[in-house]
Amino acid sequence: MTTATLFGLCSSALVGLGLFGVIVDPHPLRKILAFNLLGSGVFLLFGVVARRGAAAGLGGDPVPQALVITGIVVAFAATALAVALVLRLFEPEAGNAVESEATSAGLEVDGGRS
Amino acid sequence: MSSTMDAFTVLAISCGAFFFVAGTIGLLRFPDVPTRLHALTKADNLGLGLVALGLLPQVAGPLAALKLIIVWLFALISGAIVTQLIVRAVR
Amino acid sequence: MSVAAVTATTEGYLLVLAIMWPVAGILVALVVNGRNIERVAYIVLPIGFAIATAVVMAVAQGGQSQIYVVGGWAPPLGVALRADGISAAMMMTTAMVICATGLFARGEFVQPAEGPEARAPYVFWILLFSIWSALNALVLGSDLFNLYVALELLTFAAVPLVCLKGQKETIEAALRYMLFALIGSVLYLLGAVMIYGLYGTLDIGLLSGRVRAEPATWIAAALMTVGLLAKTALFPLHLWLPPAHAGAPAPGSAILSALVVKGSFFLIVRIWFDAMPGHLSFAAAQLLAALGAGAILVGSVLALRQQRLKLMIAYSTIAQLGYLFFIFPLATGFAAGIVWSGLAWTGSWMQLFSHAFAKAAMFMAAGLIAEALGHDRIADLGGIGRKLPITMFAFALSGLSLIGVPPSGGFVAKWLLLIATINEGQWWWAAVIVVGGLLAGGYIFMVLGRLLADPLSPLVIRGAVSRSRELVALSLAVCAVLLGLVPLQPSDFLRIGR
Amino acid sequence: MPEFLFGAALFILGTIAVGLVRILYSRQAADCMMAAQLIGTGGVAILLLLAVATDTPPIVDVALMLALLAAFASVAFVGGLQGKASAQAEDHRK
Amino acid sequence: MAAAFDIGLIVLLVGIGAWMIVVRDVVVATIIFVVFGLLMAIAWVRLSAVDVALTEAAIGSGITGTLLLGAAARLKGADAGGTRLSFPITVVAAVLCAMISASLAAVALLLTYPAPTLAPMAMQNLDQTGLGNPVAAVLFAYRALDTLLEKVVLLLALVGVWSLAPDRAWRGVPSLDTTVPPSDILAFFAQILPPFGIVFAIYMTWTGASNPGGAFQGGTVLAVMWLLVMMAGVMRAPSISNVWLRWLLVAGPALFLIVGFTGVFIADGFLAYPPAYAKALIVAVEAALAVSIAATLGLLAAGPPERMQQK
Repeated sequence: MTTATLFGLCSSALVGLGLFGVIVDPHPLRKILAFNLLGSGVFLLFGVVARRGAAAGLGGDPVPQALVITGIVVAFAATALAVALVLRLFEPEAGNAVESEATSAGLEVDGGRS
Repeated sequence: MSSTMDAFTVLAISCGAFFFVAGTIGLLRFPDVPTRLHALTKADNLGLGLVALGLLPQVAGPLAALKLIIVWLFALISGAIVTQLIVRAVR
Repeated sequence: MSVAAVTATTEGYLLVLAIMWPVAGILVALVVNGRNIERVAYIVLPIGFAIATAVVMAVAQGGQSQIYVVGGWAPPLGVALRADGISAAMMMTTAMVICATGLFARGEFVQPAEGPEARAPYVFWILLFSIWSALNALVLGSDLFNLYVALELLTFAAVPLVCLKGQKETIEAALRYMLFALIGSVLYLLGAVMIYGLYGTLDIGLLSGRVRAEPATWIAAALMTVGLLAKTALFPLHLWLPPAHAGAPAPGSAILSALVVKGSFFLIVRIWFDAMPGHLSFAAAQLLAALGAGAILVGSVLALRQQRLKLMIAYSTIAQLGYLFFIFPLATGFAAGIVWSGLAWTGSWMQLFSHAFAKAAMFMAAGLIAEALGHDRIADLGGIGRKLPITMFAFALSGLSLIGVPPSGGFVAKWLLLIATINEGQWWWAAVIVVGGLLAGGYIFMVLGRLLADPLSPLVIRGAVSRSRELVALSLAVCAVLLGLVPLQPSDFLRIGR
Repeated sequence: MPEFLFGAALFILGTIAVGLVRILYSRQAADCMMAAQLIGTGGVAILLLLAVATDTPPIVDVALMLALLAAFASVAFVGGLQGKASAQAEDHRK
Repeated sequence: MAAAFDIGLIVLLVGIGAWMIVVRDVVVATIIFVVFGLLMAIAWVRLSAVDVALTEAAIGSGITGTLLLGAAARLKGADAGGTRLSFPITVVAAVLCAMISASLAAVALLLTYPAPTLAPMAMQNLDQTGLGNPVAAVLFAYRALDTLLEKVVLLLALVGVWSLAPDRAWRGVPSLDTTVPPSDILAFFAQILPPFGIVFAIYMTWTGASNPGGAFQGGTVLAVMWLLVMMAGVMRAPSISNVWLRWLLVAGPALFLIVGFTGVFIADGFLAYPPAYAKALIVAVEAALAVSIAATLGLLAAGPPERMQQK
């Protein structure tokens, strides 16, 4: 069993765990954590693919390695946006923070305003 | 690589590993936060320091050796700061 | 579309321009004072529209795909952009809906004449440019990872659009949408990396020649498809859509329902028809269509039960998206002797385009109604036709297209799909199409029936509705209808590049 | 020599695993942060060992990065815990 | 021995991952996540992907950990528990995830050698990019379009985070500097660490052309240093409508775009570089990107503006 195969199994386990956490965990921040775990599993598979493609004097195929770097940055951006949403959702005064002078067509989703 | 240098490396790294174990055990077994912090700083400063010291003869060139020392210094500084912050947080 | 050596075509530079022009708009919009952001839009929108038109002309005149090799690095090492018939048509639809939305939003997202820069207009215009760039990148991309970045760009632009108004409910809807979309794109990425591990390339053109029928390939393709289905809100992964689409401000809802959900659908088609042609099994195609049928029935029934106009329209989107999935069993050509069924192909794309126009028009109309009345309760819309005749005419026209009443685009789409079910010997889907049309008639007439009815209590118009915004909604609705009058020309165009 | 270095790395990995037990049983956030700090230092040591064992000098840069940023997470955490009260106090003043 | 180390690392990774999912306390889960990120960095080293290890150490463990720790601490009081799924649904989800895991594991075992690879092609063309690091060549030459679009994704995420600001706080500042009470220790730390951090960031960005490293990693270190001085109150968080700040955010992607279009006139096309100037152009783009990435990541972690700047 090679290093790549071992980490491939690790990646599959992480993906399963992460996915389970995202689906089942009720706490939104925990969902985000689980999403990061899921993402790590997927990125690890990139690493495995890269390691398997070791050639030309390189320890790994540089293309998937570069893709992971892009992926990690995108995953961070996603985490930041999701965390901002969660914090906004649960901040104490979230309920009355609506001041939509710019969105004059304020249309409520539930509950009549009229 | 001379065998004396190799022996030095083995010895220093073994000592370093010992301090990591000591720090971990201290963290687990000591009764309260200040004593645990004490154990933690031991591992931080001495464990990593000895590992870096042991690796010095194995790296090529003074620049690489300098980098090892810088790594240790960084760990030292952040360890000290974090310790202080934890002490204050507990208080 | 197997391509031996990928070389750029003469007008290929237009493709990169189509993606990068809105990006330049984003960058400029970020630095200019918020007050000037609409001026930026006045430059970005028309020129972007011109670029889209130029791409359509180039594809139509050349009669073949336009290709651009970015940086001169040909796949598999580099990334290529490719415009075939369907991407050009998607680009045109996108450009039309986005520009119309821009015109419509002018009245809603204006910077105040006095005082400092305001939040909503600043954010809205940047998101609009981003969605345009992302959609162009999605329809032009031919590299699975490049498409992943485009998908994420689309998600990150769509999510803030949902909660632009900042109420708690919309933030909740945005968070739920975000989680669905993130899981979707991660699963897609997982499939993509497997494909790379198997075949050493992510280029769709190269893949079509290399893909082998083996379990690992099917697992990869299944993961990508499931991920994209979550983003397309196909039943039973539709739960996020209604609150998200109904909660956004009207121009946002129009873009989300008309365009954004179609982006991931387009990618599913790319995977099964371009990257892995001939690898879709009959059973898998039936499963996709069955989910589509489920979406049509469940979405329509739920739409019938809604009390609020915007939610009803959002559920209708779920139902109308269901039709698109008939493309898999009907256009793949499973029937003996027919390799390629152009009829269902054309029908499905007609459904996509006509729904885009009709749904954008409908959400705009709903937005205008809510603006005028201060609410959107369907039960209290009695007599609205007398107060807002143009808006309601737009609503009616787009509704007819959704039901599939001739001569609308929706009619041609559903008619072509019906014929295809007979040709392909899959008559069971015909029943769903007919029932779906009847149910759509039900929920549309639930609103239209109140047009001229006497109101229970006198209608109070709270805010004046701008005539020009009504006309924008109407012109989109007219587009949806006119699409039905030119049924033959698009069918050839849509097959360019395959 | 690489064999010994890998062995030492594995050994320190083991102490990290044991250190995790502290997080498992701790009631106090401070304990968790101490354990995390110890694990961070252990990780740095492992990276240094791997850099020499596999003869890949750039790995030292990874260790440097970790040493530089490890303390930062602790700062954010401690700050976050303490700052909550003061931020709320400020909100009330408004 | 190396194999034993790998197995130990993998067992630890999976164990920590499982623990993170089941543990009750959010704060503890977040701390476990930080540890997980550290071990991931080691895993990347074991997979011969030092560039990725640097990114993971900087972003995965460093700045994501900070973001999540801050959020967990802030949410501690709030009742953020959603509705728990019923037991049958949980079981169905578990079975589904186990199936996905199993199929993935099957793929990992089924993959055969020789594995397809682009490594030789990437090395052959390396000369034309003037770079020594093939990963940088992929990011900034072969697949530069992805990198450029990804920068736009980052900016867009920032606009998304800002869009969550209350209308009254638009043009205001993120509330970072109020989350930490002024403390001499922290201020001291925030004064001695950044000089080292900045030097290291410059080194990272510069060395990225020929060794592992680059604009992402350098930019992230800068972002962390910036966050540190803001949190310690040494430097005030900027107003998001600050003109300079906005230029800083846009500078990197804008230069990338301009260089890209210049390629149409002086080289083979969009995002192509003439071989003679390739390295200089790429390093210039990377330097500008590092600054923009630092500003973007820092502001992403800082969150939406929450109040107006005090005069």
